[in-house]
Amino acid sequence: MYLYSITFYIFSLVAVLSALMVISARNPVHSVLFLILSFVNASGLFVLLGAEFLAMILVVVYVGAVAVLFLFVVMMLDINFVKLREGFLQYLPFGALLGIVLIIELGILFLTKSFSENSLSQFVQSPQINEVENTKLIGQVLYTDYFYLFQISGLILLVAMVGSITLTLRDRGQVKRQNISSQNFIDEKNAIEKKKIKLGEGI
Amino acid sequence: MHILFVPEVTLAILAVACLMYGLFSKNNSFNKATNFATLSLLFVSLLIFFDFSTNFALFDSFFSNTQFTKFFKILTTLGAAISLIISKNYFIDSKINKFEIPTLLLFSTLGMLIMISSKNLMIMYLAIELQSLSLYVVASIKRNSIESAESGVKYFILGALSSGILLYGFSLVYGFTGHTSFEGIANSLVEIDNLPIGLIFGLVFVLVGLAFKVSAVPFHMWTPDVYEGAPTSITAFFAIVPKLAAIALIFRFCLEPFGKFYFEWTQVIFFLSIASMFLGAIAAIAQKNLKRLLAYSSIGHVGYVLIALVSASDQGLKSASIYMFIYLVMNIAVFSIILSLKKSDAYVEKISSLSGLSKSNPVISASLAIIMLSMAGIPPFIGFFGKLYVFIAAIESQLYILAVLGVLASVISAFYYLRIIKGMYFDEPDDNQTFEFTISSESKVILSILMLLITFFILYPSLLTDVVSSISL
Amino acid sequence: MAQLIVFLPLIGFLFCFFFGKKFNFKVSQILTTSLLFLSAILSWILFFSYIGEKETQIIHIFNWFTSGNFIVDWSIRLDALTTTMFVVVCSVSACVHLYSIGYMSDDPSKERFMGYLSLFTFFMLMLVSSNNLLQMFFGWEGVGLASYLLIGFWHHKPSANNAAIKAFIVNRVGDFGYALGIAGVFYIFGSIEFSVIFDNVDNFKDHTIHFIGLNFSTIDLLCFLLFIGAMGKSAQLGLHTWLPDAMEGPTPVSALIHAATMVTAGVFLVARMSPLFEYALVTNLFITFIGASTAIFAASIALTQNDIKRVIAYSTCSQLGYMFFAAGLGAYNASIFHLMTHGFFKALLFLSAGSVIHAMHHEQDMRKMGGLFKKIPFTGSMMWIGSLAIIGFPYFSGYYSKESILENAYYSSSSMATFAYIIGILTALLTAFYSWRLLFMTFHGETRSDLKTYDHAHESPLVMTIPLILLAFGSIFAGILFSNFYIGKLQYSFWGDSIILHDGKHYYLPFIQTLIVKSSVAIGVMLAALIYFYRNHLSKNLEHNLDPLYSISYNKWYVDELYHSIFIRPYFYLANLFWKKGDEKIIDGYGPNGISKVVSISSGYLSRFQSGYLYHYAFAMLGGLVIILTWFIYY
Amino acid sequence: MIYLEHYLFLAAIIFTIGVLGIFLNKKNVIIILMSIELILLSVNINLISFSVFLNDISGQIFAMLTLTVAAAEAAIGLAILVVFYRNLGSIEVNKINKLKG
Amino acid sequence: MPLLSLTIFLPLLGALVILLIKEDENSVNNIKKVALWTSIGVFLLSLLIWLQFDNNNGSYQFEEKFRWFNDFNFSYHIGIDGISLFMVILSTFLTPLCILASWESIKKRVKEYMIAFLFLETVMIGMFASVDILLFYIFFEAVLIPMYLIIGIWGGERRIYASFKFFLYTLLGSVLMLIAIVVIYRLTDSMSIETLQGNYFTKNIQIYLWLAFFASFAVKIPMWPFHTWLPDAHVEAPTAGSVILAGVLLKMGGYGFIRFSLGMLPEASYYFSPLIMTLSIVAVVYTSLVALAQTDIKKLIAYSSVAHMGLVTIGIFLVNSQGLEGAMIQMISHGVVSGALFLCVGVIYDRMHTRDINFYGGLVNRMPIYATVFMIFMLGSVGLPGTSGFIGEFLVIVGAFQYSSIVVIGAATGIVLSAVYMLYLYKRIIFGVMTNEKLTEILDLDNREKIILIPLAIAVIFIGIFPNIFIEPMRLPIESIISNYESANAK
Repeated sequence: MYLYSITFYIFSLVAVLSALMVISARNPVHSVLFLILSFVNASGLFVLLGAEFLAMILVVVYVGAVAVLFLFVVMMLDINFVKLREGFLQYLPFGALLGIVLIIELGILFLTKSFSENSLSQFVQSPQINEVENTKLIGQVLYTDYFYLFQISGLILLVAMVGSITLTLRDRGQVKRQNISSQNFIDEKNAIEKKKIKLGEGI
Repeated sequence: MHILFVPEVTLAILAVACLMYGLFSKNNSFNKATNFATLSLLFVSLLIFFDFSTNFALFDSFFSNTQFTKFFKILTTLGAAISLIISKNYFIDSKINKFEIPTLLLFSTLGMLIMISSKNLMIMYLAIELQSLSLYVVASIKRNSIESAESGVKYFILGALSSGILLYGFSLVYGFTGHTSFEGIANSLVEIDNLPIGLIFGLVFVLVGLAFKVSAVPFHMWTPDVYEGAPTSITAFFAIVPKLAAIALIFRFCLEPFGKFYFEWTQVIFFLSIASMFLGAIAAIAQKNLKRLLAYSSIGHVGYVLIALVSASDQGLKSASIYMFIYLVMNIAVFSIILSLKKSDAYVEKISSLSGLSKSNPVISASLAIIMLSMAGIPPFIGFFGKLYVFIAAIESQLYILAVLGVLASVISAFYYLRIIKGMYFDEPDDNQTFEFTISSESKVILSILMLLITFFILYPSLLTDVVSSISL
Repeated sequence: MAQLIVFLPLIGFLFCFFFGKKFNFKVSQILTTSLLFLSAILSWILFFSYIGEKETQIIHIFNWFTSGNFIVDWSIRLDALTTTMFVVVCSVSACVHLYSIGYMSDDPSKERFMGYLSLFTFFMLMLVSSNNLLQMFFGWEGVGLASYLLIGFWHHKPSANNAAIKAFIVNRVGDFGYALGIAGVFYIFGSIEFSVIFDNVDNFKDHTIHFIGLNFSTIDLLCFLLFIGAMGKSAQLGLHTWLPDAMEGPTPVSALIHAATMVTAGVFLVARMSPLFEYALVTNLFITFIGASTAIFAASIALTQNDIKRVIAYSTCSQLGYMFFAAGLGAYNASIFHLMTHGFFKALLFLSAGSVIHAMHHEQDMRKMGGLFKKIPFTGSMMWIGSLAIIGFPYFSGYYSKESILENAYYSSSSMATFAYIIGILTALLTAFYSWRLLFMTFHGETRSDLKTYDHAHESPLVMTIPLILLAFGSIFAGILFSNFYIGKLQYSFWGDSIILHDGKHYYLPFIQTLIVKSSVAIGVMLAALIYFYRNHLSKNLEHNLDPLYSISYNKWYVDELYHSIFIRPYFYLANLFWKKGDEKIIDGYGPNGISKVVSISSGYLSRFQSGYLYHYAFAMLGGLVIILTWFIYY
Repeated sequence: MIYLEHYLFLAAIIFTIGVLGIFLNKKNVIIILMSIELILLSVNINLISFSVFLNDISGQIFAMLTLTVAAAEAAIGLAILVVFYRNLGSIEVNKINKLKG
Repeated sequence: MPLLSLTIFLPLLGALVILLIKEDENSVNNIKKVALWTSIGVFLLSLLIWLQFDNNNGSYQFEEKFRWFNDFNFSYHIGIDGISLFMVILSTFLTPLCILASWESIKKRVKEYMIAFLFLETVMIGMFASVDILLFYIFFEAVLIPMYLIIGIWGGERRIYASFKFFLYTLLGSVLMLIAIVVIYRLTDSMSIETLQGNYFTKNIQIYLWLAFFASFAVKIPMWPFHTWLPDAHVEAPTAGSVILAGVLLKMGGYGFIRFSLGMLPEASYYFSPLIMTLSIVAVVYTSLVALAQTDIKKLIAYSSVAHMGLVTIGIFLVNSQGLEGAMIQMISHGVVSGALFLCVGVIYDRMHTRDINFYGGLVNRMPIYATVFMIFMLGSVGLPGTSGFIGEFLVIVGAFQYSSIVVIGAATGIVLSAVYMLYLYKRIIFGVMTNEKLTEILDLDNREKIILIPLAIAVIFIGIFPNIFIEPMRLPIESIISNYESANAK
């Protein structure tokens, strides 16, 4: 049990600290890397909770796709990173105050006695490992009970795709594209045009 | 095959089809896609009207189908269709004629339809995201315009923040009740007398997220900027359609799972309502941009609808339905005018540039004046009846303070509506630039019908109230 | 017949109003004058029919309005009092009409003038013939209007306009009391009809009423309020300021106002309401006091005035004082009798003065006259007759009426009686003095006018002299002819129940008192003769030596100045204060404008709050979230 | 012992950090996007821990859907950012203030 | 035949006809003629109603009732009784005169102007004829629209300020009434003024409802200190606008007080009558003083309106037959007199384009007819016996004596003060020597102006001499209001 606790604390500490670094790092590239670190630790926590499938998904989707996307964009946009750090502290007092209040309130919610007294206290035990393994369980419901949700999330991805393409794809008017069929179907009569050019006038 | 006639399914298929149609049509793809999308929406609204989706077993745990959702879905699809019709010219004229726009709007509308009838937190979230992701894109669709891009950024970031908050609230609600479906949540609350603080927190987070969607104060701040920055045709869509879905959703979320604990959430909505009405009224006064003004006006209108929500009664539900219908009518009318009105080759956006409109285009300015009076809630126009119904609901639930504050805010808001009339009628035009009113014949028909509705609604109000009278959750 | 008397002048007025311009002015003049003469003749006939014992007669015309039990009729009440007034009003007015034809011969708008005169008469007749307080108020305000129109007849003269306004407004102040009085009478008696009131007076003898926080005897209060009205109309002390200024109107108007219409209305009111006033013990004292004070006050001013019309005007004021204190002492018959005689001789005096003025080309200052008797002997003798009448020279009309008033004062048991009596005698002395001062300054001695005017002075035409003769006849013989009916043996049968009469015995003054009265008059005359005829320089010396007294008298006790500084100036000051400070600064400033300012300021503030920065927006959202959460935690 | 509260509080902290990241940052929009990812992460932690403690699989499904949406959101967010960058040549947050008032 | 509906909607029909006429130089006259004849037709119709009116019937006559909303008990329910009869006739009487008065002075946008006026007429008549409270409210507020346009488009220099102030101020009052109306509906499930006459509510509720109604009517009538919109609106409005504003719109407040405050909320009316009395007396004294200081003729008359309306409110809340009937007559009279005074101002404004009192003087020399009619109206305003103004004023005083001595004194000061400012005004404009050279060419009334002013002058005198014709019809309804009030407060 101690091992469980220690693992939890290590994972969560790293996750929190790297999350802090995400928003305070000087270099966005570092931010992205810290984001990745944070996510990896979170997926560790998921494993601790017994949600292996999501842990894996998190790593694959986030670290593999999203974070890389971020990195890609950060690199692609030619930005003066040094300048980007200025002015962070200006709103810190206000922000920190608000953050602290929020934390305290959520703390009140989770850490007071009333919380453990309510209906949830029965579950506050060490995690149970199901008889059916996690991935299988998800697989059983995802395409049956939650089929429509799955479909809708597919639509969302479609929209995201269409949207990103619409926004970022640039038609370059000057680019000359090859049109093979028109090349093939060219009529020789039209291929050459004769013009009489008067002297001294040019075309 | 029945499933193909479930409106949402049909719309999803048609949306994909629209994408294909637009993609593979060589020229004039925007026109074709828009027409296609419009017809699709009209078709879907017919499907909704004839109740093809009832008793479809697989949907039972996710979708609810009641008169209320039916009413709002029809309004949404019709609103979307009409907003497409009235903005078509504008799109073409301002060279943002991409076929993706109608496609994305179709997807967005699909999201809204699902939102309206969702009865599960998960599908609710997905629907909201489907709806808003499409809208984020269309807000910034005018790629070469800083304003459009900025409005996209703002809309996106604040929207993402709000959906984060919403989601956090969902997770709390889920955690503290063990259910994601509205029924499950409601059932788990049957035995409880006091809402546990965790659920209150969850509720608050969710309400904040939803308040953002309906742009209630203080979660409204994106609205004016996005309305102003987005291309006017997109603004028209924003102002008209998503509000309907969001309002329907906030009603259903409050009244279905948490109907028993209305005492808790009405406190929040009460505050939001007052703040929205007054901010909408006061902040609008300083505006110079017509679209921005309409943004604040929509914030104010949301405040009134929220009064109906606070009343937490059947009458409230009916009043809100009526109010939203009227809101829809007035907004379509006003945007169909704004989208067709040009002054020296630029679309009119400044309030001050309306001066002298009444001389050159008396009919248009009279229409606009009537719409403005109607929005201000001055009888005999339709807007008055919206307010009347809301106040009836409020008084029934003995919300006297809210009603009084509501009417006071309406007086303040009358000021800026009047200012538009003043601009058109009282001010002498400052220059010799002429107005140009180019409107497609379809939009003209729509505008005429709406103007007749706005003006002569008083003669036969039962037209609407009869429809609404059967509404319940 | 009564209807004819009342409405003939109205017909005259309406004719002038609608058709005056269409026809030659002569049509208007002849029509109105003849109508008035018709009225006058009819009223004399009516009057004689009332000399015998005759019941009060009420002629109902139609219902004016009915509101709840507040019923007001148009009707004519005929009794001795009314017919007396008919006679006075119609006769004097007829004379004035006739006289005006001559006097106004140079004026461009003669028909308007004649119309107004007829209107004036009509209103006065309405007043005196009324059977209820409200119809009386109709006439009451009507004469106010007509006086306003006539005083301001020469509307190009600013002083005339001001005088007209002053007359109307001062009268309105009185009407304020009168209106309250009517409302009060209705409140108490449930009716404003005279017969109902008089029948019920007994029931309210000891009734008290709560008014502005104090308890009053009901009848005292009502009578007091009504008397305020009478004070305004009859120019009693305090509300007298309009009367001298009314001289701005053409002279026939002055004659009409002073002799027959308008100013007598107050006295008439008190007499008419005598059954009520009879029980108003405190108010009667007040009336006596005011009357007596006015008498001497006005006389004291008349001593030093140089405007011929002003002297006569103040003398009217003073004579009205007599009438009021007589009324206050309960001698309503004496009061009315004096009213009648005064009507004749005052009209005579004014018209004669008008004749003088006419002769002197509208010169009114007596210092620029003198020695006119040679040029206009007829007018001079008329003036003499009038003056003899006013000072109560034996067997002239004034003698009977004034004597009777003094007798009543002497024998009255009222606590004010002695005061009134002494004042009466003093006033008689002053009256004699200023009357003769006027005569001497105008007609005798050396002329002080420029010669050209003097040379051109001529006797008035016939239309102006005939009325003088008629009036002189009245001034001389009215006393002899009618004293028996009014104050003498026949008074009971004459008055009937139209006014309250005290024990009908006619006491005469003890011989010594008679002597005092007569000698005071004689002293007055002789003093005037001494100062203004035999020792002309004395007047200048006296002016100099008695300076404070003289100035007070000359400047009319500074009442106008006083009113100007305590009423008019503050009035304008307040008006501006309320407007600029009250309305614009406070009500608008904190009301609509203030609110709209607040709204627009907060609007600006809100739009600055909408800064465009994402982090502000996010901050606001989070702030909202946290606030709501905090609310629930602490709730 | 590690209870549910620990997980929830951890999620709360990450949520707060994410939220702070959005409005403390004045220069870089990308950081804001990442903050949003943090918020969604915190939600996922919440959902999964609830799911496990409630012994109910739907929470995990929810988390999965959230992940999907988060990915889509990131894509669109970055796309919009690119559009903005192309227009303004910068991604500074405090330059996003053309629209105000 | 639905005579009343016809009267209400005939002007709207006229407006529709005008709408179809295209405005150009030739058709302007046609537009004016259509408007004029429509309004004359309406006036004749209203006279017909008067003719058929049964004085011995205290309840509503010419009733028409149709269900309007299916879900609520609101109905299109109209009818008139003695109280509303003359308000309707006042509206129909003044409108043709207003249209005639605008014949020359309105040069731009004649079409819109006439439409606004006819619409205004419909709304005014409709408001006075409504029996359903919601219908009443709709008409009550709809009045703002044409009036706002009339002031704003055809008004003077500060027309925008004035029109906004007018609109928002009166809107502020009336929206509170909306809340009260809805509350009444929720409590009684009825919207008929007729059935709600009486004492339906507990005292507490009455007090709140009363305050809401008060907010609306006090602004409308207007009472001190809610009066400041009136001078501005009057000054800036075109002549005809001022006429309607003073002639009819102010009466809406008094009418509302009688119908709603007294009729439905007797206990609260009793409870609040000291407040009303205080404000009204202040209004009488204060605004009479302020009127004197004005340099703008219209503003002076506007302030005098406030003072006169103060008498009306005193009369209404005396709740005895003299007070109420006095108030009604005073309203009718004020409608005629102040309307006429504004028309008189319009006459010289049309000629000289200024309303500055100091500009004028000595007009009588050039304009004798004008001076005469002006004099009649001035005297009507002053309340001289024999004019219409007197009856109302005096009845109120008579009624007030039964109420309290302070009130009657306050009311009666109006007699003096009104004379002061009106005579002073008259003197400064009409009398004196014509010093201003610009005035020397000023013309007297032309025929059109005579046609406008002379009926009004006749009306002033006629009402003053034969007020019974006007009091008779309203006697029964007023008696029933009084008996209601007394029985409610007898407890």
